[in-house]
Parts: sequence; C-alpha cells; structure tokens
Amino acid sequence: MNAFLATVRRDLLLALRRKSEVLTAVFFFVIVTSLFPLGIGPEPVLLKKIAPGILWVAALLATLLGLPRLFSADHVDGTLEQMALSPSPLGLLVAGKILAHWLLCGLPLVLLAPVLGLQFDLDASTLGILTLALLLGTPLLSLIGAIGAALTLGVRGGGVLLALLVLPLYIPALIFGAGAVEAHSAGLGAGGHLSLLAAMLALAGFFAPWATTAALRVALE
Amino acid sequence: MNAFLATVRRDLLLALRRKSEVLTAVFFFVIVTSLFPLGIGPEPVLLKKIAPGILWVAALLATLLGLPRLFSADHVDGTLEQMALSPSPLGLLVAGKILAHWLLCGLPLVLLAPVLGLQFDLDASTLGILTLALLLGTPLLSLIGAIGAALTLGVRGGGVLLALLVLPLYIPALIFGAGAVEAHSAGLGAGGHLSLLAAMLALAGFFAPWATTAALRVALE
Amino acid sequence: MQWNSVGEFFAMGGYALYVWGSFGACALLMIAEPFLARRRLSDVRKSLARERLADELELQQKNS
Amino acid sequence: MTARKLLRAGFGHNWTMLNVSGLACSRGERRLFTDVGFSLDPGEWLHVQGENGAGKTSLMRLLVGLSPADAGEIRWRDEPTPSAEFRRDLIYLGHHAAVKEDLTPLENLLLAAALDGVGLDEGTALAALVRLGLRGREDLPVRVLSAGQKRRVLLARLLTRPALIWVLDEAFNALDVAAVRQLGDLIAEHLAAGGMAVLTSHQPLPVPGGKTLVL
Amino acid sequence: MTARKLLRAGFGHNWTMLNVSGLACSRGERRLFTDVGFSLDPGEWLHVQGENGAGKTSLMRLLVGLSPADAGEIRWRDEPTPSAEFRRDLIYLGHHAAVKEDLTPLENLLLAAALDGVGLDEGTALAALVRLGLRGREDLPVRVLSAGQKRRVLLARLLTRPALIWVLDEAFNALDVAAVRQLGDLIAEHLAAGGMAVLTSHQPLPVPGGKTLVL
Amino acid sequence: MRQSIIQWFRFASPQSFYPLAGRMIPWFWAAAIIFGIGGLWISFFVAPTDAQQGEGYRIIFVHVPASWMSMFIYLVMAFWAGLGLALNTRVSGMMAQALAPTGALMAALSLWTGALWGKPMWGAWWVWDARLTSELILFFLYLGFMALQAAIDDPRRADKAGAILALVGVVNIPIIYFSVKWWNTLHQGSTINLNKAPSMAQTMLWGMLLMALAFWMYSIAVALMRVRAIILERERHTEWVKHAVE
Ligand code: HEM
Ligand SMILES: Nc1ncnc2c1ncn2[C@@H]1O[C@H](COP(=O)(O)OP(=O)(O)OP(=O)(O)O)[C@@H](O)[C@H]1O
Ligand SMILES: Nc1ncnc2c1ncn2[C@@H]1O[C@H](COP(=O)(O)OP(=O)(O)OP(=O)(O)O)[C@@H](O)[C@H]1O
Ligand SMILES: [Mg+2]
Ligand SMILES: [Mg+2]
Repeated sequence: MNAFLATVRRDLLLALRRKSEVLTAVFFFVIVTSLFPLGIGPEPVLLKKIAPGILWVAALLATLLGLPRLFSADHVDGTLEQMALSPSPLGLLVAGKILAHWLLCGLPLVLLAPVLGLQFDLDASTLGILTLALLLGTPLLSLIGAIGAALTLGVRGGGVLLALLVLPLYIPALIFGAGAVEAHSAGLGAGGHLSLLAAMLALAGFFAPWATTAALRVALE
Repeated sequence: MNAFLATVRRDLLLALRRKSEVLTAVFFFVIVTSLFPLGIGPEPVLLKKIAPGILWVAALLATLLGLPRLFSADHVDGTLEQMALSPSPLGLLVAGKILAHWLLCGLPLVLLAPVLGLQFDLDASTLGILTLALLLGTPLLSLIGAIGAALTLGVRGGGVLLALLVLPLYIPALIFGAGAVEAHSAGLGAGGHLSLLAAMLALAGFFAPWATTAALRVALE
Repeated sequence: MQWNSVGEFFAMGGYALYVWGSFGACALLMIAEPFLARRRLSDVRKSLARERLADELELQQKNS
Repeated sequence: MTARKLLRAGFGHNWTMLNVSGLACSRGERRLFTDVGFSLDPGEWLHVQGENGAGKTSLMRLLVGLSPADAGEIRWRDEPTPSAEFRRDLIYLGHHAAVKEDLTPLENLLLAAALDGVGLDEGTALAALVRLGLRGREDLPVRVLSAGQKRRVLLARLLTRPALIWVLDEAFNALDVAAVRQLGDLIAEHLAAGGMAVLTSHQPLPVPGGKTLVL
Repeated sequence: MTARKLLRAGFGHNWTMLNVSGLACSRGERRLFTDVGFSLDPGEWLHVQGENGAGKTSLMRLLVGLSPADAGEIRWRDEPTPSAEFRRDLIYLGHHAAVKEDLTPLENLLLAAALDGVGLDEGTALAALVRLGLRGREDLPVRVLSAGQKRRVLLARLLTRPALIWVLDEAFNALDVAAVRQLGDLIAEHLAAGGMAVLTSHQPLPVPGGKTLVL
Repeated sequence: MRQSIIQWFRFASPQSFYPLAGRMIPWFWAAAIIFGIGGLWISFFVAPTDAQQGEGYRIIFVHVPASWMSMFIYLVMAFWAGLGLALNTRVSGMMAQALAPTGALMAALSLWTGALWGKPMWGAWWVWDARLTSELILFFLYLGFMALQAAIDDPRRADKAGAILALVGVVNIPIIYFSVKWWNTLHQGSTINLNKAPSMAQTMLWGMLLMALAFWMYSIAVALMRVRAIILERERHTEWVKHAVE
C-alpha cells in the first residue's frame, strides 16, 4: 500500500515539476470544445443540441492525449524495468500510476465541464447530470486507456496506434455518458445510463490494472 | 535541393518502416468522425449540417497528433544536432521534414475526406469543395504546427503544451475551411474562402520554415 | 446624481449581481496582482539577503 | 546498508546462493550462447566478458528475469527465479540511465526507494550523493548534469538500498578515473560484507579476485 | 575519403587552421571555464581532459557551434565560426547515438550522407560497416544491436564522409578492446593525412602525440 | 545610426534599468489611482442611467478598458520580444515576460465582465460572436506564451522561444480577428447582434477614457514591479545585484 501511495505521489510530483502539464490537459479540453462552434457555426439552438456529445468527445480526446506519457517516459529511461524488478508487486505500482493519471487528466475535466456547458447555454440540471456522468466516465477512460498505453509501449508508431486501439473501447463510455444527458433532456431520466456507467467502472477497476500489468511485462521482455 | 529531397525520402522511409504509423493517422481521423454520430445521435439532418465542421476538427486533431513526432525523435537521438551541423542549410532540411509530415498526415486525410463525407450524406459538389478546402488547408496546418513542434522540443510537458500553442493558430484555417463548405451549401459560392485559404498557405509557406528553423536552433542551444 | 439612497446604489437597478460582479472581480484581481508581484520581489530579496549572510559567515569562519 | 543482514539463513546448506545452469539465448536467427552456467556464493563476483555483441547484456537480462531464456535454469536460494525474494535481494543497473531527468538527484533517490518499498531518510540519501561526488548538484534537475554525473546518480542507489546481489551492466562507462576507483571500492566493500556481484566491462576492473565468464 | 584533398589552400599562411581563444562558458550559476584557448594545425590533435562535469561536453558544443559562448572567439581558416565552410569540414559525434533505431546500419549511413549533401555509394558504405566489424548486421534494424554495435554504426560516418576536423566526445565508450584499437588506428590515419581531431575520453587514448587541455 | 541604437539598448542594461524602474513605479501608481478615482466617480455618480440597459450598462466602464488593454499589451509584449530577438538585449526578454501575466489578466477580465454583461442583455453568458471569440483566442495565446516560458528553465532559451511565439502570434492576430469576423457575418443572422451602446453621452466617453488611462497606468506599474523581480532573479549572481540589495 505504501508503494501504491508512493507511486501516486511520485507521478503527481513529476507532473507538478512540469508545471504547465497539469494545466494544459485542461486547456486542451477547453480549446477543443471551443473549436466546434468555430467549425460548425454560431447558432445557439444547434450548439445546445450537440453540446453533450462535443463535451464528451473532447473529454475523451483530452484523456487520450495524456495516455502515451503514462508509461513511455518510465519505459525509455529504464525506470519501468526497475519497477518490474522492485520488491513491491508491479500491479500495485501500475494502479498507482493509473490513479495519478486520472487525478491529473480526468478530474480537472470533470470540474471544468460545467463552466464549458455554460458556453453552450445548458441549464443547471443538465449540467449536473453531465458532471456526474463525467465523474463516473473519466476514471473508466483512464483505466481502459492504461491497457492500451501498456500494449503500445515501445511499439513503433505508438501514439497513433494507441488511439486506434483505445478509441473503439471508449465507445460504450461515450454512448452511455452522452446518452445520460440526452435522456435527461428528453425527460426520460438518466438513472439507467448512469448505473451502467458505474457498473462498467467497477468492472474495469477490477480487471484493467491486471491486464495492464500483464501487457507491461510483455513490453519489457 | 538534393538534401531537401533526401530529407523527404528519409522521413517517408522511417514512417514506412513503422508500418502502422501511416495508416493510424488516417484511422484516427476515421474514428473521431465516427464518434460524433455516436455522441450526438443519429438524426440525418442535424448530422449533415454539422458534417463539415466535424470533418475539419477531426482533420485538425489528426494533424496535431502527428506533430510531436515531427522533430522529437531526431532530437532525442542526436540526429537534429547533426542536421544543424550539416553543410546543407538547416532551413532546407526543415522544409523537407514539413513536406514529409504533410505527405504522411495531411494528404491521406484529403483523400479520405470524400469517403467520410458520404457517411454524412453530403452531395457530390459539396464533397468537392470539402476536399479542395482540405487540400489547401492541411499543408497550412502542417506548416503552422511545425513552428509549435519546434518550440516545444525537449520542453517538459511537450505534447499537450504543443496543442495549447498550436490550436489557437489553427482557427483561421478551420473557419475558412469549414466556412467554404457552408458558404457553398448556402449558395454563396466558396471562392472567397478558398482564395483566403490559399493566401494564408502562401504566407505560411514563406514564413513557417524560417520560424521553425529559428526555434530549432534555440532548442539545440 | 441619480441615487436616492445607499441601498439603491447597491441594488444597481436590479443589476447588482452583474455590475458588482464585474467591478468586484476587477478590483479583486487588480489589487491581488500587485501584491503577488511585490511578494515575488521580496522573496528574491530575502533569498539574496540569506545568501549574503551565508557568504559573510563563511568569510568569518575562514578568518578565525 | 550492508548485505550482511540480508544473508540470514543460507549458510550451512548444501546449495549455492545463485546457481545458473544450461542457459541458452538466441536473438533473431543468431544463437548468442548455449549452455552457460556458473554459481556464486557470498563474497564472490563474476566478470562477464566478451566482445561487442557477444551477448553480455542479453545474459544479464535473462539473469534478472527481464526476458525469458530459451533453455536453462536460474536458482536463487535454491528456488527458481523470478521469485519475490530474488527481487528483494537484487539491484540491476543496465545501460539505461533510469533516472528522471526532470527531478533532482535527491528526489530521484527518495522516490526510487519509495517505489521499492524501502524506507530512506533524506540524510542517508544525501550522504550517498555526497559520497559519489555530487555535492552541490543535489538540487539541479538531472537533465542538466553531465554524462558521468547522471551515471553517478544511478550508482547512488547501490548505497541507499541494501541488496545481496548487484548486477551491473557496464557500470564503469562514462565515469572518470576517480569515480571508477570509488565504484571499485564500493563493490569490494559489498563483497566483503557477504554480497555478490555480476559485472560486465570492457576495461580492466578495479576489483580483486572474481570468477570469469567469457561469452 | 581522406582529409588531404580538403586541405586546399591553407598552407603558407601565417594563421593556424583552428584557433580558439578566450572561451568562457557558464551553466546555470556555475562558471565551467574561462579563458580557454588552443590552436590546431593539420596533423595535430587535442585531448580534452577533466573529471566528470568539468565541462568537456560543453566545450565541444561551443566549439562546433551548437551553443553560444559567453565570451571568446573560435576561428577556422582565419574566419569566425560557425561558417558554412567550417560545417563542411567538420564531423561531430557526441554522447548521443544519432542513429535511427528503426533503420538498418546501411540505411543510416546512406541517409546521413544524403542529408549532408555528399554522395555515397552503397559499396563504400558497406565497406565502412565491414571495417567496423558490423559484417552480418547490415540488414538488422539498429534497435536490436548491442550498445557497442550502435556506437560502431555512428563511427562508420568517419569513414564515409571526408572531413578535416573530427570532434569526438567520448567516442571510445562502450567499445570493446579490439574496437578501441581500431578507432585509434583510424584517428592516426586521419591525422597522418593532414586531418585534425579534438577528443575526450576518461581512458588513456591509443593515439600517439597530441596536445592536452585540462579543464 | 544602427550603431547608436544598439548603444542605447546596451545602456538600458538590467543594472541601470532596475533602479530606474524603481523610481518610476510610484508615479505610475499615483496616476493610476487618480485616474481610477476620477473614472469611478464618473461611472457611478455622473454618468446617467441608460435608457435601454438601465444600470447594467455601467459594466462598460471596466469592460472596454480591459478589452483594449488586453489587445494593446499583446502588441507591446511582441514588440519587446522582437527587440530582444533582434538586438539580443536582456531587458527586452524580461519586459515581455513581465507583461504577459498582466495581459492575460486583462483578457480574463474582459471575458468575465463581458459574460456578466451578456447574461442580462442577451440572456446568455456566452454567444459565439466574432469579438467574443477572438478575445477568447487572445486569452489562449497569452496562456500559451506563459506556459511555454514556464516550461523552459534556461531563461535565455525561454526568452528566445517566447519571442518567436509572440511574433508568430502577432502576425496571426489580425488574421484571426478578420477570420472570426467574417465567419460570423457571412452567416445567416441568427445570432444576436452586438448593438453598439446607444449614442454614447459625452460623460460616458469621459468616464471610459479616464478608466482606460487608469488601466494603462496600472498595467505599466505592475509590469515594472514584476520586471524588477525578474531582473533580480536572473541576475542574482552578478556583483551589482549583491550591492543593490542591502
Ligand atoms: C464574454 C463576452 C465579451 C467579450 C469577450 C467582449 C470583448 C470585447 C472586446 C475585445 C472589445 C474591444 C473591441 C474593440 O474596441 O474593437 C469590446 C468592446 C465593447 N464591448 Fe464587449 N465583450 C463581451 C461582451 C459584451 C457585452 C455583453 C456587451 C454589451 C451588451 C459588450 C459591449 C461592448 C461595448 C459597448 C464595447 C465598446 C465598443 C467599441 O469601442 O467599439 N460586450 N468587448
Ligand atoms: N533479431 C536479431 N537477429 C540477429 N541478431 C540479433 C537480433 N537481435 C539481436 N541480435 C544480436 O544479438 C546481440 C545482442 O548482444 P548484447 O546486447 O547482449 O551484446 P553485449 O555483449 O551486451 O554487447 P556490448 O558490449 O556492445 O554491450 C548482438 O550481437 C545483436 O547483433
Ligand atoms: N543549470 C545549471 N546549474 C549549475 N550547474 C549546471 C547547470 N547546468 C549544467 N551544470 C553543470 O555543468 C557541467 C556540465 O558539464 P559537461 O556535460 O560539459 O561535463 P563533461 O566534462 O562532459 O562531463 P562528463 O565527463 O561527465 O561527460 C556539469 O558539472 C553540470 O553539473
Ligand atoms: Mg551490452
Ligand atoms: Mg560529457
């Protein structure tokens, strides 16, 4: 457990050392959401309608962008080898890294989403559902993404290949996440969507660290 | 001139060696465009309306995704130092790398866009305008992006910082690019938009390699 | 002068939230910023003074 | 920080601490080596020799369990590796720097120890850095250090984590004459305290005794 | 491929080929060196010595023009550097591998030459690789080569591009005994043909003569 | 001619600039406070209630100066950055670095006050209007500049990289401004048009002018304060700094 906390602390420290890094994932989210109105045009009614979809896709891409760095720096400089040889179980260290990734790349998005929702003129209760859905969904994205990051580690063409592997796996999260908001707007209630998201999160929280560890061991061979 | 062609050839060869890389930029483009119908819902009229914007944002993000690799591999393994010391002018080599980046990350998108446009039920003449706009716009994205890639070279938090620097500068390309298609749909004619894109391309083609070279020299200091 | 009472002034004709929100944010940030700038300056000065002291101590040690 | 207290049980048995037999390794279509075997007991060390590309690094990676062998067996305390016990007893330093360029040497040491789950106080870490000649560089990011100084940061781990067996792949690279001598002394101390070591190097090693394995 | 034909005019003048004077360099708050000066004429070489972190690598980077000096002047053929001519006459090999891990050694050599704008046929490139003991590895990606073999690929550039002055930063690292001797011979040949060299190394260098600069 | 310019900038070394800035700061503060009090007086007590917008329009007295300053500071910053790149003067880079946070602050204030104005006037915190959008982009450009400089720890390198970015940005700002304008106006007029405040009364103009002057003086004062700190940080190992700070 100590090693777990040490990993989280270490990754947070590393990120803070690169001061800009923490903020820039957030700004990427903000900028990407702002790109869509520019591409689509400024009609408020249209924008309001597509807002949840856009916010979710942007969150997904912002998470994705931070993924390659999840293990690659540790791989390149040999730290990952040291972790695999460390007396602490590798799975624990990996879980710590995933948690740190979520704290850095996921949580800020959740906190920021309501503000961006305002730009699209969403009302208070819709914003609440959106935030809740993201709160359940972003850890899911980090967990699934970690498997992909481990699988593409040291593989030529990593970053883009990673996107290719991970994005299809993100689709259920996207459908239920954006669906929750739409169901709410349509007066159907978002409960079903949200509980499905929660179930997926529980499942991934159980299996993803394990699968990631296995993938890392393969990458190190 | 020989060194220019040699750089282009070298970068293409390197990319082909990592077979997956050429295809994955394209797949990223495809997947991101396909995410939106999932996030937004399947209404054909709505989708048709937002199609150009979405295709452009996806193209922009796909280009962005390949940017960090533009110089970083050469920087890490010391090849960039060798280039700076090479008897051939660095600007020429840089221009070659930018062209190679466009051939790998931009051109495939241009070729693919009509196919994806069909998914959104765009008609033939609209598709033509879309493709033409992308043909003018994607080199512009590569040129501007190269400046950002050079500025963030070897800098902590590279990838995400790069997005923060480059995305605001991409906005004119996005607006005129997506605007061309919309103007055409609205019966206004896309000529004005397209010639503005071309003018910006000419401007960037002139200044960007120069600024990129200056930034690279700073990074190597 | 269009205000009949202090209360009316603060009510801003029903736009209190917006007007005071704007002016308040400006006041807050524009007061905070110079203080931050000054703290940055005094931080550097303090560390410089500390260094000086250390230099002097070292010198004394050498001499004695 | 010595190896002595890690030895615990282990004497009075009829097995050697590290026993390697019949190892084989091939890369691509090339057979690098077959039937490599050796054994180490406390206080002994092995010098793996061979020209460039002979397979020294490959052998080390098999040994510590980073890649699987084609054939053969590695036993530590009479149990097949990789075991949790082996990993606790092992320090492996490879060609890679394995230090975070954005962190300072001190932070690197402290975090590496925390990840290994061993306690390390700042005083000990600082003492290790000073001993390795990094006085005055504790608070610089590793990125700006010279090639030799980066290696020294890595080597400081030898002083901050007790381990029984050191596997060092070309640890003498990039070090200046004084540092080479110092690392030699360090290894000798470790051996005297009952430790073991497996080393590679193309230079003559400043450590007396030792078995030799030529690939 | 020899330096001789690059010498051209240059004799009979009263200036030396490379003339460095008053160089100063600081990193962060640290003054690494001040007032460093030396000169080289055809056939001469300089051994830059100093312990880890003394500033050898920093000096080399100033010398070749990769970073600006705080003070001082570097003149090549009596003109201030970096000039186009200097870059044509120079080969600099640093700590970095500067080879593409995804390409084969042969491709690496050919492309490096193309980027430098010098012609290189496959036969010559192959001969250089064979001379450096990479026979049988021409078609493997560099990624799978051993540490020493990677350095050899880099060193092969010395054979494939004519240059007057070689600036080699710890070029002897990771090489085995035979390769060290061979590189020494190579440098000696280069000097005999009128070339110049600036070298750093913590080991004794297998090249006779030479000036020394201690940082 | 060129020689004498260079000479002049040599003279403007950190060493001579540091005390000069110190002497100028109080004056700029005094001016900022005087103009500020005058401006606030006019904005709240002299300017009459607007016929259409009621008291809500008073936001204009901070909104417009903040918007102006945010744009102007970027130009000044790019000017200093370019100067530093061209003439290799040390103070220029420090000035650019000192101005960026104030510029970003002004952009943020413009966005914030604009949003607070938009809600009562248009019924929305934000619309995708040309001017709003380009201000948002300007804000991002500031953040990018600051993030880039923060990410590079060698100050000389940070200055040069920042200068290149600022210059690229300055070329782009007009392009961005016009592209966003056309993007919006070429569209069918579904957006609410940003009505210019109805024929501004003379007093309102005076109020805005005074407030703008106050913001201007404030920006100079804060930037000078910050540049003094930056000078000390960067020159801490020179002799003159050791003597300057008693
Ligand atoms: C977040 C929202 C807003 C932003 C980012 C913003 C930005 C700006 C900018 C950049 C300017 C200076 C433009 C120039 O001088 O050409 C400006 C001026 C102005 N803004 Fe806003 N604005 C916002 C909202 C509003 C609202 C809601 C109103 C009023 C209903 C408003 C009224 C004005 C007026 C009257 C001026 C001065 C016009 C002039 O000098 O030409 N703004 N704003
Ligand atoms: N796919 C492959 N096909 C053929 N040979 C391979 C392949 N992969 C690796 N090799 C060879 O395997 C050897 C790996 O050697 P290793 O890295 O263990 O050498 P080493 O003894 O550590 O050398 P050095 O002293 O240079 O560090 C090299 O000779 C390399 O060329
Ligand atoms: N920002 C900084 N602050 C203080 N010292 C620094 C800074 N950046 C670099 N240094 C120091 O400058 C020196 C750089 O040395 P350089 O790399 O030139 O050494 P070297 O002689 O090549 O050493 P090696 O033999 O280890 O390769 C190191 O001592 C390093 O600690
Ligand atoms: Mg090896
Ligand atoms: Mg060095």
